[in-house]
Amino acid sequence: MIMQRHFLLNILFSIIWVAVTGEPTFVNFFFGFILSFFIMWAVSARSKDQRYFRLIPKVISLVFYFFFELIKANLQVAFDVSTPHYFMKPAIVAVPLDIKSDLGITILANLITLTPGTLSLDVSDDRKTLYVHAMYVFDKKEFVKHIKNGFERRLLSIMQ
Amino acid sequence: MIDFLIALICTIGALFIFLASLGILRMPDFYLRVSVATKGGTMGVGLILVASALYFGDFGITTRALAIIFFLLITAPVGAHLLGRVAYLSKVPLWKESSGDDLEGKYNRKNLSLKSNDEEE
Amino acid sequence: MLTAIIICFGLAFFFFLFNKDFGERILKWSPLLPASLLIYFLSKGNEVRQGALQEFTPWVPEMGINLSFKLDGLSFLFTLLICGIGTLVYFYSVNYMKNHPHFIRFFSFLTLFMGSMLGLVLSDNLITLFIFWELTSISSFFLIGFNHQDKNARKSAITALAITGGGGLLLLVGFVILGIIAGSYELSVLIESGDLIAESIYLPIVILLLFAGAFTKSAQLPFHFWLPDAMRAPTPISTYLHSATMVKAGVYLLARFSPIMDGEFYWNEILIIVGGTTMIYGAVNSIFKTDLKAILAYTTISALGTMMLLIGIGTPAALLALAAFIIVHALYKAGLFLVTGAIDKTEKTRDLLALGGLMKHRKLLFAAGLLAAVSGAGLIPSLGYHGKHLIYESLYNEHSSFLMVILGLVFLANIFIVCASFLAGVKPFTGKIIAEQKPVNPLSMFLLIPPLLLGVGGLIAGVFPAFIEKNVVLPVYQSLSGKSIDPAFHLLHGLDFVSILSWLTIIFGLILYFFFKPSLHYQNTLNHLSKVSSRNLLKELIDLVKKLFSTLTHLLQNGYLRYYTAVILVFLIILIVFRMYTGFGIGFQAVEGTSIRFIEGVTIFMMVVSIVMTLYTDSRVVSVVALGGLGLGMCLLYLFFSAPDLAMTQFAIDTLTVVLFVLLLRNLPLYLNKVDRRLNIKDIMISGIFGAIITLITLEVIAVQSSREISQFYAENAYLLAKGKNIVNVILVDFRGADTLVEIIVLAVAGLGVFSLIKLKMND
Amino acid sequence: MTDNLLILPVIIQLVIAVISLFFWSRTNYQRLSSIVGNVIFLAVSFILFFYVKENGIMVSQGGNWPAPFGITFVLDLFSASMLVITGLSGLAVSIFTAGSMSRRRALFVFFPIYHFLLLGISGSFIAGDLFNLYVWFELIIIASFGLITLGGGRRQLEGALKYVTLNLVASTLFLTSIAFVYGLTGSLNLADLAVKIPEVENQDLVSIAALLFFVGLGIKTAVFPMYFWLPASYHTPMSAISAIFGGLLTKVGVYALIRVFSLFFLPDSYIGTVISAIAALTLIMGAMGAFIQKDVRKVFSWLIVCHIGFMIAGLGIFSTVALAGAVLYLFHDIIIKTNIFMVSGLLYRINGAHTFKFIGGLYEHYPKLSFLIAIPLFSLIGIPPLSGFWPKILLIEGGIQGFDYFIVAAILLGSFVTLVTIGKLWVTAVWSEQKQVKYVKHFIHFKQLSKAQRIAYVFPIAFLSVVSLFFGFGAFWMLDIANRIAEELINPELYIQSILQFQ
Amino acid sequence: MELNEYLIYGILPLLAVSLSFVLYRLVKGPSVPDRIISLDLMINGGIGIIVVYSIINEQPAFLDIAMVLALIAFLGTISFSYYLKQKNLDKDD
Amino acid sequence: METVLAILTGFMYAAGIYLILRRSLVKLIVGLIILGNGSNLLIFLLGGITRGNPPVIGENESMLTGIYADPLPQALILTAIVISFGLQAFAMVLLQREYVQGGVEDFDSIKEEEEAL
Amino acid sequence: MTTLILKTAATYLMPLLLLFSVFILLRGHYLPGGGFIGGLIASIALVVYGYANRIDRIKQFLRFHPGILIPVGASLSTLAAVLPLFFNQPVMTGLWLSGSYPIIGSIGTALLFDIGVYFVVVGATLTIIFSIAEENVKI
Ligand code: NA
Ligand code: NA
Repeated sequence: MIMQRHFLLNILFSIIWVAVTGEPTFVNFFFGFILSFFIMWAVSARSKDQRYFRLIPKVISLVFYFFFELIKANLQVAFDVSTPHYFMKPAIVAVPLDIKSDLGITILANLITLTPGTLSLDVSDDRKTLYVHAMYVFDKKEFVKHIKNGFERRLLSIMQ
Repeated sequence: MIDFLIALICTIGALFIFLASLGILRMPDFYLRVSVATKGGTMGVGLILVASALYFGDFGITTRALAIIFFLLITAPVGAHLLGRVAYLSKVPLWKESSGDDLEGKYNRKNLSLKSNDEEE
Repeated sequence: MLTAIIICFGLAFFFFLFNKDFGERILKWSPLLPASLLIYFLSKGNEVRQGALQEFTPWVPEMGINLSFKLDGLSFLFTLLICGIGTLVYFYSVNYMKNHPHFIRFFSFLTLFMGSMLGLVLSDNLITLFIFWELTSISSFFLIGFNHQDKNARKSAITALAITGGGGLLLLVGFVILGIIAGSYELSVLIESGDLIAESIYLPIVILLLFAGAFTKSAQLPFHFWLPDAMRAPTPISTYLHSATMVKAGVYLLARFSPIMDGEFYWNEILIIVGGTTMIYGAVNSIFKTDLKAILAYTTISALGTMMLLIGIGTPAALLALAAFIIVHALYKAGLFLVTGAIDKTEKTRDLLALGGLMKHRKLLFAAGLLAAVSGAGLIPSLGYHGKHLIYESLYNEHSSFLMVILGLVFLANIFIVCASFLAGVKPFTGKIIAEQKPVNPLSMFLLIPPLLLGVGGLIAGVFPAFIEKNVVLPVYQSLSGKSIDPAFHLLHGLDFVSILSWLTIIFGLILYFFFKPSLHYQNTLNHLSKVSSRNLLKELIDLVKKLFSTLTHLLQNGYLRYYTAVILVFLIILIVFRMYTGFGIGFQAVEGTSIRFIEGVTIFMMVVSIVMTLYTDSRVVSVVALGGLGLGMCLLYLFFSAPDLAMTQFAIDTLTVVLFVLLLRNLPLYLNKVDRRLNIKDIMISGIFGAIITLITLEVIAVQSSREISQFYAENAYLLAKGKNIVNVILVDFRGADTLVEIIVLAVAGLGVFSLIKLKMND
Repeated sequence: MTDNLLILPVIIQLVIAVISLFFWSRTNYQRLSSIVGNVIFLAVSFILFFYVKENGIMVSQGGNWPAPFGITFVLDLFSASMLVITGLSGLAVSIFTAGSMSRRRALFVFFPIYHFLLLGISGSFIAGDLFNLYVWFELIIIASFGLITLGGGRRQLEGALKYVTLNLVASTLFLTSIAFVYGLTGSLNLADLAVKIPEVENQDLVSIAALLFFVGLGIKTAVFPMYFWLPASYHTPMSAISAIFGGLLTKVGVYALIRVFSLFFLPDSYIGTVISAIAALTLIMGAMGAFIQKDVRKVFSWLIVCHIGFMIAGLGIFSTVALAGAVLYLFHDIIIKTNIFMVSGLLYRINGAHTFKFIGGLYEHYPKLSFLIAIPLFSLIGIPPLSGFWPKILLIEGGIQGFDYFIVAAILLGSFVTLVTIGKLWVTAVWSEQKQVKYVKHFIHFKQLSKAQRIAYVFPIAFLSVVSLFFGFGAFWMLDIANRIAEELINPELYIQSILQFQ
Repeated sequence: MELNEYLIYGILPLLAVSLSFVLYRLVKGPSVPDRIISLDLMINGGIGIIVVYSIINEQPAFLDIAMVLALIAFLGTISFSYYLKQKNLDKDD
Repeated sequence: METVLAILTGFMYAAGIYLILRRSLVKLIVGLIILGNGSNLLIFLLGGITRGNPPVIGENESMLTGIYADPLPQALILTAIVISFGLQAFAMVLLQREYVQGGVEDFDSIKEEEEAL
Repeated sequence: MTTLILKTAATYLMPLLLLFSVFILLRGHYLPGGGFIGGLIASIALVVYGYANRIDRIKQFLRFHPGILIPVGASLSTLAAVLPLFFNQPVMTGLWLSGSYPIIGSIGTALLFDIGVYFVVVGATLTIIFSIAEENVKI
């Protein structure tokens, strides 16, 4: 609850910022958000619940990781698509899941799908396995590990 | 200057779309095409949206552009997932050079329930 | 006069409301109605002799339709018949129909009929006359089918309705044309504008149409056969409608018009030929029948033919003869019918072969029959004698060889009529009592008095003819020609040619009667002969028409939906192409307009490809996917050309349609690609031509500079007056908001319709 | 009274429909609101009618925008009378349905759709705008789709399919025509079009648009050779629905054709010939079809087609007399066709069948009813002086004056076949003896109905019979109106002026 | 305006070419999911075009069209996959 | 451009009609949809086509001046689109019922039962 | 076809889209949009949500039958259309409150009308789609 309250406060402050500055642009809102985030972080050092302030960097980290993966994979795929020869080795891989929540699984699956070259096909009914179709599966274990250490770990740390 | 930026982002976006369409044209099986098309398309459109947000530089418009991007980011993979799943159910074949299929035999075709990997028959 | 008619109609309706017991009690007094009318009209006799009596009430003045009535000599004659015979028939029916389940209804119809008939002969307006004319047909329909349980009665009723009704329609056209020519439907006006009519180019057609009406109604060949069929009706009806009054409507009509039409366009020739043929045909047929009513029916046909013949001759003498003959015929034929009815009622049969020797028990009835037969045969001193004499005279005195031939024919016909009259009126009473005859039922006075009165009346009138001549016959002539004429009736004529002829008629007729033995054999032979009769021809014709109609109808209405669509489109194409062909040369007009951009080209290409896909694919899903492509193309086109709202809505709706389609697809049949090549080429032709037409017209229309007044108004006022900046939306919710309101209702109704279509299945 | 109130009939229908939608599952409320609503509708229409008759055309500019810019609503004598006639017919069907429709069917949106249909119909009469007319027509057809399929068994659906498909094609053609008209003139207002269309240089294009319009509406009106859907479908739904269809649907098409072709698509010699020929062929084909049928409702359906010919004939002849005839026939036909389909429903309730083979005995067991239904049946034939007779005289007169002898001949044929067919029907349905029919499951015989239900069956028939008796015997009155309408149609200057006065 | 011209003569043709590639796949198939995904991508491309047009015409409102397209394309995809799944079930019955 | 669009319109009419004339229930719907699009395009085209000037009044203006697309045909089409959507939806469901309930495979299996009598 | 992924995604998308639809509705008078397209978006949102949650059982996730929105919307629109009659104006005449508001612009009968349109569209579209879905979509 406290986490949510922090988040709402943060948004409220940003809105107030926009109102005060009288410049309703998105950049300004974003600036207000960052500003109030740091202010809140600074003034709530004694608060018991620090999760919110840890969460934001994690989210940012995930976003950056996602974009990194995205660009990397994109280049790979782009290369493969635009050259006559195929370098790929596609397969459907079962990825065991540690993440349990619906939202978590959905986000994970979507992130995987959004990254070029991989496609989440389905989640098993007991939510223990995510089936992923991937373009470059030279080593199945390596691939599973990559996903688990990449997206899932970051997501898990946010979702807990 | 901003015009240049806009042009640049647009170009990258358009290229993404172009690549996606090239992929969909060239890839040898359905799953690969989905793999390529979904993100390429989404990325491309997302970038062009960003460019337009930059161009108009208006709060409301930027919000809307972001909302659309957000929406695309959610829907595109979900759509891909649905289609991929259904394609698999419809026995759309994998590329002949695919290296493995963990899904094989996991679907119960009567009620479409899906077993996890470690469950045995 | 209007009052009299209204009283009849009112009473007809009033009777209808009675319940059975009350009705039977009160209807005993019903003969008072025609009787009082008779007295009323008789009281006008003097005035009629002086000139006509007129009444006028406007009804639909815009159309020149008025309730105008005129009582002149001709109508006076008929009113007397209607009311006089009517009184007797009412009287007779009170007993005759007593135990009939629809006793009350009978009187209701009878009264309705009497009113209509009175209206018919009194009307001085063509349309009013026509109305009554049709009403007589209708009431006759109800009366013929009165015994509705009898299948044949039903059949006869519809035959009569079809023939008289059909003739009536043609007559109506004739009347309308007359009205147009003369500028009025008033008969008096018409008669006065005889020259105008005579000069009109429409005259021949009018004459033919009048004939159509009159011949069908008056049972002239070849429309005669409904009349014998109509004998299914109860006997009083046969008496009243089919001998005394209704069938003479045609005669009345033509007599009415004879002053104008006489001498015009084969009027006389056609009447003489048709009338003469009918006369002979009816006469010959009559003696070969064994059913008493059938005999009478055919003699009636013959008599009607004679009347037509007389109108055709058209001389003063002939008209005089006509007037006399109408009376004669009415009296004796009614008498014979009523006698027949009485026999039928008591002996339960009308079969000539099963009857004989009734004289023993039915002296008075025999007297009535004999008197009627005598009058029918034209024996001196009956009224019939005068009638016949006048007819012969009118033919003979013209000294034309053509008419002499006709005279011969009349002579011949009359021989048969003499025989037939005796067969009907005398034969059942003479000879031996036939063995299998059932015990004789008592005969009510109600059944006896009317025929007896008629017979006696005929006799008295024959002995003292001058009264009738002066009061009834001469006014008829006067009303038709406008001139008066000297009396011509004489009880004893000198021994001139005509008298000899009269006597010969009777002698030959009686010889025929005594030597001719009616038998089924003759009747059957005749039936064989009449295989080619007009009745059978008509039946064949109807069958043929039915077949033809059926073929034609099913040829077009063949049940194939796509064929329907094709017919409609081909029809449209023909209409347009013909218009283009006659109107302007087909020019391919390249419009100078906007250039085309690459992306637009690709979009259009995409649309074309999508459409082609829907045409060629075998898979339903694929065609639906292709529709998605088409929708996208439309959306982009709208976007390119400044219609963002459209782009949005179009795409949303198109895709939504696709979504619905997909939802339904599982329960829709597969695509069928059974292509009949020939059919396919035909369809390609149709659709291709239609598409080409659309393109061509579109190009032509684009080239037309049209007014931008309205869009300018919107551009200027959308914000200032309607407070909106998106003009399309302003149009939707303000300028043309009513459209939108209806549009959403359409959508709502579609929703409701789908809902009920799916949820409500009433297969049980 | 302000002219703006001319919209009231439309609003009333809309309100009834919405109310019955709110009472989704309370069918008794729906029945009540339907009947009461239609009584109000009729009353208001009468008031408007007399007002228009006294004071001339009423015009209301929708949204208060001057004439060609907004949507104009007009009530002239023609449309006002159509409203009244619609009210009469509609009320009768309301009562009839209230008695004859099972709760289950009524539950599924019959009444709302029915009133939406009446809404569409009355809307078409007051529309002063071509596209608005189109929109009303679409409302009519979608509502009629809903009704014709209501509770559909197999045959009903099959009939409906043809009805739906051809009507959709018709709508497209209608729309195409509107597109061309707009392209040529830049306007949609009927009065404005009457001014602008003659100014178009290329009149050939105008007449092609007119042809498209004619065929588009011709399909809806069911003229030759576009009537196919009608005999294929009208005999399939329940009688109450057939009644309103037979009475009003095709007639709205006739109304629109008369309105448009007398206002701006003035028939040139080519189109005039086309219309006349179509009228004659419609009469002939309809007559043929009716002649060979052996089912009450099929006979009636074909007679609808046949009798459409009368009205189109009036348009084809295009003279005051003929138009008056057409208008008069239109009035008569709406009432009569509604009535005879209700009669067919009554016959069904008594016989459990529709085919000639299985009906009979009415005369024997229900003599009073027999004579009641004689009124509509004989009016249909045009037995003088019942209502069908008068327009026929006018049409024949017009036909002869206009030298359209072919039409006159066709009118005769049509009348004759009607006579024979109805005579045949009378003989079989009324006179012949009762047949033994195996009733369908759950069939409720007339005798088993409650008294109120029986009244609901008979009263509307009697009501409309009285109306047609009035048409017949009050011909002088009706004719006065028809003549005035025809005059206004031939000389639309006043109509145009009243609408465009703000310019 | 240079940006406009670049968009019109540079970006739009590129998108057009992409569109035609996808169109090829739409026509070619071979499987139904292939066509569906092609349609999906075509709509994506369409969204791109719309956004570019919003810049060219200076009409930010066009973005809403883009939104509608995206929204509906998603619904379309869901429906199609629904259909295919149902068909599969039917086949296995 | 106008010429091309006119040809496209004609083609859409042709294709729509061709499909309607087929035996298949499904093709009928497809045909109707194409036909509907065709007539919309026709209205659009006949109103005159304009690039890049939607009929929306600018933010600080109170009136539309200069070149702008004719808004009226657009409004008409919008109405027509919605209406045809309703009609088509209904027609589709009808066809489906026809198939499910009546077992009608194609149009040629639906004939009036005239002959049966 | 309630896959986990779709269901979760739909849960978050639906409110977003409904908001969006209201936004489109309100500002239609100024920019492209309006009651019609707004209503469509809303119904699409609900349909998507329906798909994710067993579309054949709408009653479980909607509190009322969507069909009832039809008369509600129709009443609003009719009211907007008829209101001017009470002021002796023709139907559909725009009546405006004074003042101007963000997004919406002026408030008047036109807006009321558009809201009615919105509801009718939602009601009708959902009635169509859900009726079909209930019948044709199993599982
Ligand atoms: Na033009
Ligand atoms: Na123009």
